[in-house]
Amino acid sequence: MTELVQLLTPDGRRTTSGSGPEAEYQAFVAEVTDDDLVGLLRDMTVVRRLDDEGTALQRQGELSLWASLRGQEAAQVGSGRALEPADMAFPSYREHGVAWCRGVDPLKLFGLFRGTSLGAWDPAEHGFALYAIVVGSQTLHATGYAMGVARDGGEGAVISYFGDGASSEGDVNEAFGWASVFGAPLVFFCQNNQWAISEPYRRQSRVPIYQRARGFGFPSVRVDGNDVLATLAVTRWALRQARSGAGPVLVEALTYRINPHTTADDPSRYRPADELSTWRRRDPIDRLRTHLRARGVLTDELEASIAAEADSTAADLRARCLALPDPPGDALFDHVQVEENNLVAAERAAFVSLRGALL
Amino acid sequence: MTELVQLLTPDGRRTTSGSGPEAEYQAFVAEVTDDDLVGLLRDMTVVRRLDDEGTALQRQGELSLWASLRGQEAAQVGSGRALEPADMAFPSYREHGVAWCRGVDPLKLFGLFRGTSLGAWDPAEHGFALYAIVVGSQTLHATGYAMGVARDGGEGAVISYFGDGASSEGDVNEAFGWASVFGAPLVFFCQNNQWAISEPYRRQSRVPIYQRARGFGFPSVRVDGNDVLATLAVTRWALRQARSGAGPVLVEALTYRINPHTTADDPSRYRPADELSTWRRRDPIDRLRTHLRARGVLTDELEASIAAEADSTAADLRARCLALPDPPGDALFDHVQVEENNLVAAERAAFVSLRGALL
Amino acid sequence: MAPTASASVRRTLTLAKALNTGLLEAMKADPKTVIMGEDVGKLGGVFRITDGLQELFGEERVIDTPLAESAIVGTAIGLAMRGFRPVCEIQFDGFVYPAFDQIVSQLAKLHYRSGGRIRLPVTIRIPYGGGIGAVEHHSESPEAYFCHTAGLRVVTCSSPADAHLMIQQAVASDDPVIFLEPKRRYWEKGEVDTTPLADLPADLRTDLGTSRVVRSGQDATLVAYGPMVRTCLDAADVATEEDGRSLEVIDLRSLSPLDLDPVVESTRRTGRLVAVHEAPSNVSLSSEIAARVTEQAFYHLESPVLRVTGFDTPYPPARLEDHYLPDVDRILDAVDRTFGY
Amino acid sequence: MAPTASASVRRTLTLAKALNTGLLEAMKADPKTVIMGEDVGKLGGVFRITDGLQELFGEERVIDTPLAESAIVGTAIGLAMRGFRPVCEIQFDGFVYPAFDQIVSQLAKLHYRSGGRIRLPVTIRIPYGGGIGAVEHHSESPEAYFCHTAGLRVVTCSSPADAHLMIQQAVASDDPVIFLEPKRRYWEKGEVDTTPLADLPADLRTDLGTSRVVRSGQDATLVAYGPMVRTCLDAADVATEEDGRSLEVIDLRSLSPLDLDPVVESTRRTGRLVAVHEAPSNVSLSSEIAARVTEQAFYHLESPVLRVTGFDTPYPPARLEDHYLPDVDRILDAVDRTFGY
Ligand SMILES: Cc1ncc(C[n+]2csc(CCOP(=O)(O)OP(=O)(O)O)c2C)c(N)n1
Ligand SMILES: Cc1ncc(C[n+]2csc(CCOP(=O)(O)OP(=O)(O)O)c2C)c(N)n1
Ligand SMILES: [Mg+2]
Ligand SMILES: [Mg+2]
Repeated sequence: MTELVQLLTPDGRRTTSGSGPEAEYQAFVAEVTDDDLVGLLRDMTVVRRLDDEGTALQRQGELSLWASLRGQEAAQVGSGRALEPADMAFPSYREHGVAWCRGVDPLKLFGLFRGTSLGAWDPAEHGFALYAIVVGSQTLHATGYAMGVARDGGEGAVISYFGDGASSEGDVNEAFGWASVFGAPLVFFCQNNQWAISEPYRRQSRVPIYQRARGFGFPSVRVDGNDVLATLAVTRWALRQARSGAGPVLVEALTYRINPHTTADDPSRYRPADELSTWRRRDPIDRLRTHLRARGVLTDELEASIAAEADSTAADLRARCLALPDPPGDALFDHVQVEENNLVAAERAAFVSLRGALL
Repeated sequence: MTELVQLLTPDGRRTTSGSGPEAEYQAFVAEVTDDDLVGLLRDMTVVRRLDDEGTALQRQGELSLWASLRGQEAAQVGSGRALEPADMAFPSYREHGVAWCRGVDPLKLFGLFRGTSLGAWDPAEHGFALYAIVVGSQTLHATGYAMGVARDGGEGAVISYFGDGASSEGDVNEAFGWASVFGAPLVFFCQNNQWAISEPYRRQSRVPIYQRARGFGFPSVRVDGNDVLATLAVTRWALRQARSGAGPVLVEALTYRINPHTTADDPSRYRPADELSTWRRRDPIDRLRTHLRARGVLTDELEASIAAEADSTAADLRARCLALPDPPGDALFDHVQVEENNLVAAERAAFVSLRGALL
Repeated sequence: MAPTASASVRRTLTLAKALNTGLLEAMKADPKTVIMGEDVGKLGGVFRITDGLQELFGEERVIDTPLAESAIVGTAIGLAMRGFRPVCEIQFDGFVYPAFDQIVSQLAKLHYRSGGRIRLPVTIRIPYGGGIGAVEHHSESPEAYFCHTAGLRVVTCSSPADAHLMIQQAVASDDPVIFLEPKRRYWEKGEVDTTPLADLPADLRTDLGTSRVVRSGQDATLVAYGPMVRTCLDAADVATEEDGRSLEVIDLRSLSPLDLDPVVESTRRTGRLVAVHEAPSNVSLSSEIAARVTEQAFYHLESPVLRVTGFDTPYPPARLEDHYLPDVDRILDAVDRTFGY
Repeated sequence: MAPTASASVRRTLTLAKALNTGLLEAMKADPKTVIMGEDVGKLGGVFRITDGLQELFGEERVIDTPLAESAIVGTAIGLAMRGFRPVCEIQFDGFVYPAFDQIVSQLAKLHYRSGGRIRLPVTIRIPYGGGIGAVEHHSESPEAYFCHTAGLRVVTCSSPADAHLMIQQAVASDDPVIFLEPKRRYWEKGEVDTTPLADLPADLRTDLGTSRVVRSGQDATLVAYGPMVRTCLDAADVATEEDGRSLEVIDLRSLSPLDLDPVVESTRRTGRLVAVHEAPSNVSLSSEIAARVTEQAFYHLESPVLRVTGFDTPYPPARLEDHYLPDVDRILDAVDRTFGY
């Protein structure tokens, strides 16, 4: 395998800061305490629990779809916790873990998949843009936003999430080119979860995706995306690079999509079973748990309390999701434009007069 | 400067086949005779003469626009003469020299710029696709065509021309990805003439364009595009690679657009004068001429005969261009679709009844 | 569900399965036919329209592509220039826009530009329309964009029988065809004549451009296509029962070029026309229908042509789509209004 | 021609220069305004519309971009999210399609999707239309695609005075605006009130959405926009001289949303309406105008609304464009036909 930054081995040992690709990144987590690690474990545990709740709610008909992040908790929490408040993240549609780190109420994510809204959070408030379903489109928004940060003297950096599949889209490559030419303070964060629905990532590229950056003249690194510590370190490094004015960085986080693409998918049609079991053994949460157990930090008690917290967060979320009302019918006419549009206004009037009784 | 394959130095000396990036390519022109070289000189001379005729005809109002290739004769003739009859070329809009090598009557190019047709040659007959004005779009057609060649067991390879500016377009990068993943027998041939209208090529990429291929996992090479011999050698090498089933190759031919972007452009607004004079000294035709003079192959007599041939070809072309009739008015309704379209048929009928007298 | 061999029998199929079977026939009919798109191979497409075809025809003819729509269409053009007959799948309506340039500037124009020398028998299949509770960009009705583009044929089917027939006609056509599949009707069943295209009478082989009266009536005419044909038929049922009105329903089938003669003829008889589609109204198929039918049936109209369409807003969140999409109530309200003039 | 400082005077300017001056004002009015596109900096754009602006405002505010239209629009969206007010130039009409997804799925929808939280004050300038003898892809009229897209404003100017005013209004608008520039009219001159937008009365500051009667008449109405307004005025002149007919001419100015009230009012008076544009007819602005005006002026129409448009073919080679484009003859022929009903 090509170089891969790893700070926690799959069996939970901390790599030493000696040589290898790791050396450069160790400094970025030198001050991470056991408490911080427990915090990361808590984040990942809660996020997984919420994700399971999404799957369950979909099965029960409460959500029309759910895109599970299971397996990608470390990639998302590691990168999400590397962000500073002034930073701005541009997700695709699976970054529930990053949303969690940015303080977005998961209920708002559920609203999207329930069909009560198209994006109920305030991107500016959370430094977290709306989900982007048109694969790759968000990388250009991130690039423009980062160009803006450079132009208005802002402090933040920008991170743009996308998948291995997305790397084939024209938009993503245009974003690579622009960010490089304009030296935009931008981290391209590719979660290579090995699959784009049914297509393995070698259908997207015959070389590892992090190498794409070379062709555009900016640095890149491949990190073990199931290692939350390495992901944290590498993302911090990348964000610092970006903030320094050196231009963009591409991080490829090697991970795995454990669940179907979405609840509508059936991976048994295309995915070898043994692949799944291999990756289950690399579980990102287990890895940190083992590490913290070995260090004696994670007690049964602490673990139970984290689990309880996750459960209660999920229960609360479920209750609120079930209570999520449908918007009133004529809300569909709201916010088409800032200024009033006479056609929409006329349609709304006709709608209200016909459906008035129903609203 | 980054590695650059050169077989004829700017002062016309033949580089030896020793070490350096050249070594690999010498073999591909080992059998090139003096006669062959004279043939290349003839091609370049005629092509430049035709190009000048295009500029002149535009000034006289006979063409509505002309996109000059001056300065790029070696890049085009060198690559064009590397092609075999079974190969297929996908040009952009400036490849008059390649068209010449593919046996396309230059009158048909003039017809495009005169506005009497949108593409009057038969791509299949010449192995030369129609001009593509939407920058970069043709690289995908070339990729699909090459995938087809691989699928139907054809012998040819495919070459796709594009500019330094085009390298920023999503389509071109999608083509890189596809050709690589599908192992298409395709040579991407980038004429880096340093400018995309008013924008220098460093606005498109912060690294040399040939390096882009690395990010997609296929080989590339930068050749002196003002060296017809090196271009011939490198293109032959690249075509052989492609035909061998090894997948695509990217050739960047470093050259220079001596004239304005088109006759509608005014480069004095953006281009430093000394740059132009530097590149005039690297003239591709002069280089080969000097070489052949030094070898005693090119006599005054031979040179005069080449010039005379160029002049008469141009004179003939001019005469035929002036005689190019406008198509009949209702030709605009021809070939909208293969099957008849009732709306177009009705419009044609109405047109003929209204304009009948004028046609 | 593996595709089954051709046989000239009537079978009851879902619209999805009818497309699958039609594609199977098209693949058999011409070895140059290739299917390409995201997830069309092993998975058989997210709607299983290409289910089993890769198994039968191999990876060289049923091609799982990288995730890049412009390239799907752009390389299909190249393949067509090389003599292939590509059938591209765009996974959902909302993902066709990255391919827009390749469709409107390249695919649509090359035959014209080349003076007829280049033929591009490319079919672009797009599941379209709403009503399935999907997340954003999965419920769009983009037909107006393609109908406004000269050089493209745009067709859509509303029944399993037509799905089976029309997909074969589309693939057999030497023109580029945008083939729109009414995704909310994928699971509706109907009787299908599974005779392969080549064995059908000539007029059936080539009638891709025709519209069809799917229900006769005297009092007013409804014109629709794709997913809204069923809704109009339902409306016609209700109109008969509740208002004693007899509505004629016409299925356009071909959206470009339009075959409006049956619509004009019907409107001249009924004096009233309501055009229905899911797409927004502004600069849409119903605008065109209204403009042209009015021109041709001017003296016969008792009322202006009315339109029942999606609203001129982005497609709303799923919980609002029932309000957004034309339904029986809105259609009958429009019919009522034609009687109020 | 370096841009000159603002001053509240009337000057005779070409339409191109009026746009240049209007952009200068917009850049001065808001320091967050940035101009971006291919060749907009040193060259000042291939039509010199941004001439001199980079010199005045620097490379950070007048940005020569890489050659990638999707990125021009996509990054403009990001810049707008960061508080900037980008004005994008697409070099020619035929090159806007690679940006189509970013325009129709992203730019047009983000305000709606975000429940109004995100505002995208992005202006996309596009020189459009034919009549200048250009090579392919340089003479397209893509307005229908944008008008069919909810969430976009689409406007176009037909005179230097409007060019100067409307470009400032477009940049000042908090909605995304597709600003179509009639390239064949760039060199026509007219009187321009160069008062900066901020100093104009409130109703003029915000009338971007209104259409306008540009010539009064009694016998029939012509409705057009952009390059065809001049052609319609010429036709009206000829009609007066040769047929003694008095034609009213209306300039739509805003193509989406449409301000049809003046057209309906006029048509009710004259009983006859001809809609004119360069774009092909099928599913076009003239379809929409015909459909809606017919609905609103049904009892006043002496004839169906007729349409004079580009034909439903790809844009032909330049030597045929005079046949393709609507001209005085074709317009007057249509007017004649409205009298034949
Ligand atoms: C432009 C576009 N094309 C197709 C789709 C349909 N689609 C949704 S997700 C997906 C696969 C994405 O794969 P990847 O980028 O690896 O992200 P992942 O789902 O693995 O997180 C596809 C094809 C889409 N959403 N957008
Ligand atoms: C998609 C698209 N955008 C813009 C243009 C306008 N345009 C024509 S040529 C050109 C520059 C192309 O530069 P390059 O690719 O380097 O080729 P060169 O002209 O130097 O041969 C531009 C911007 C176009 N033709 N197509
Ligand atoms: Mg993936
Ligand atoms: Mg160039």
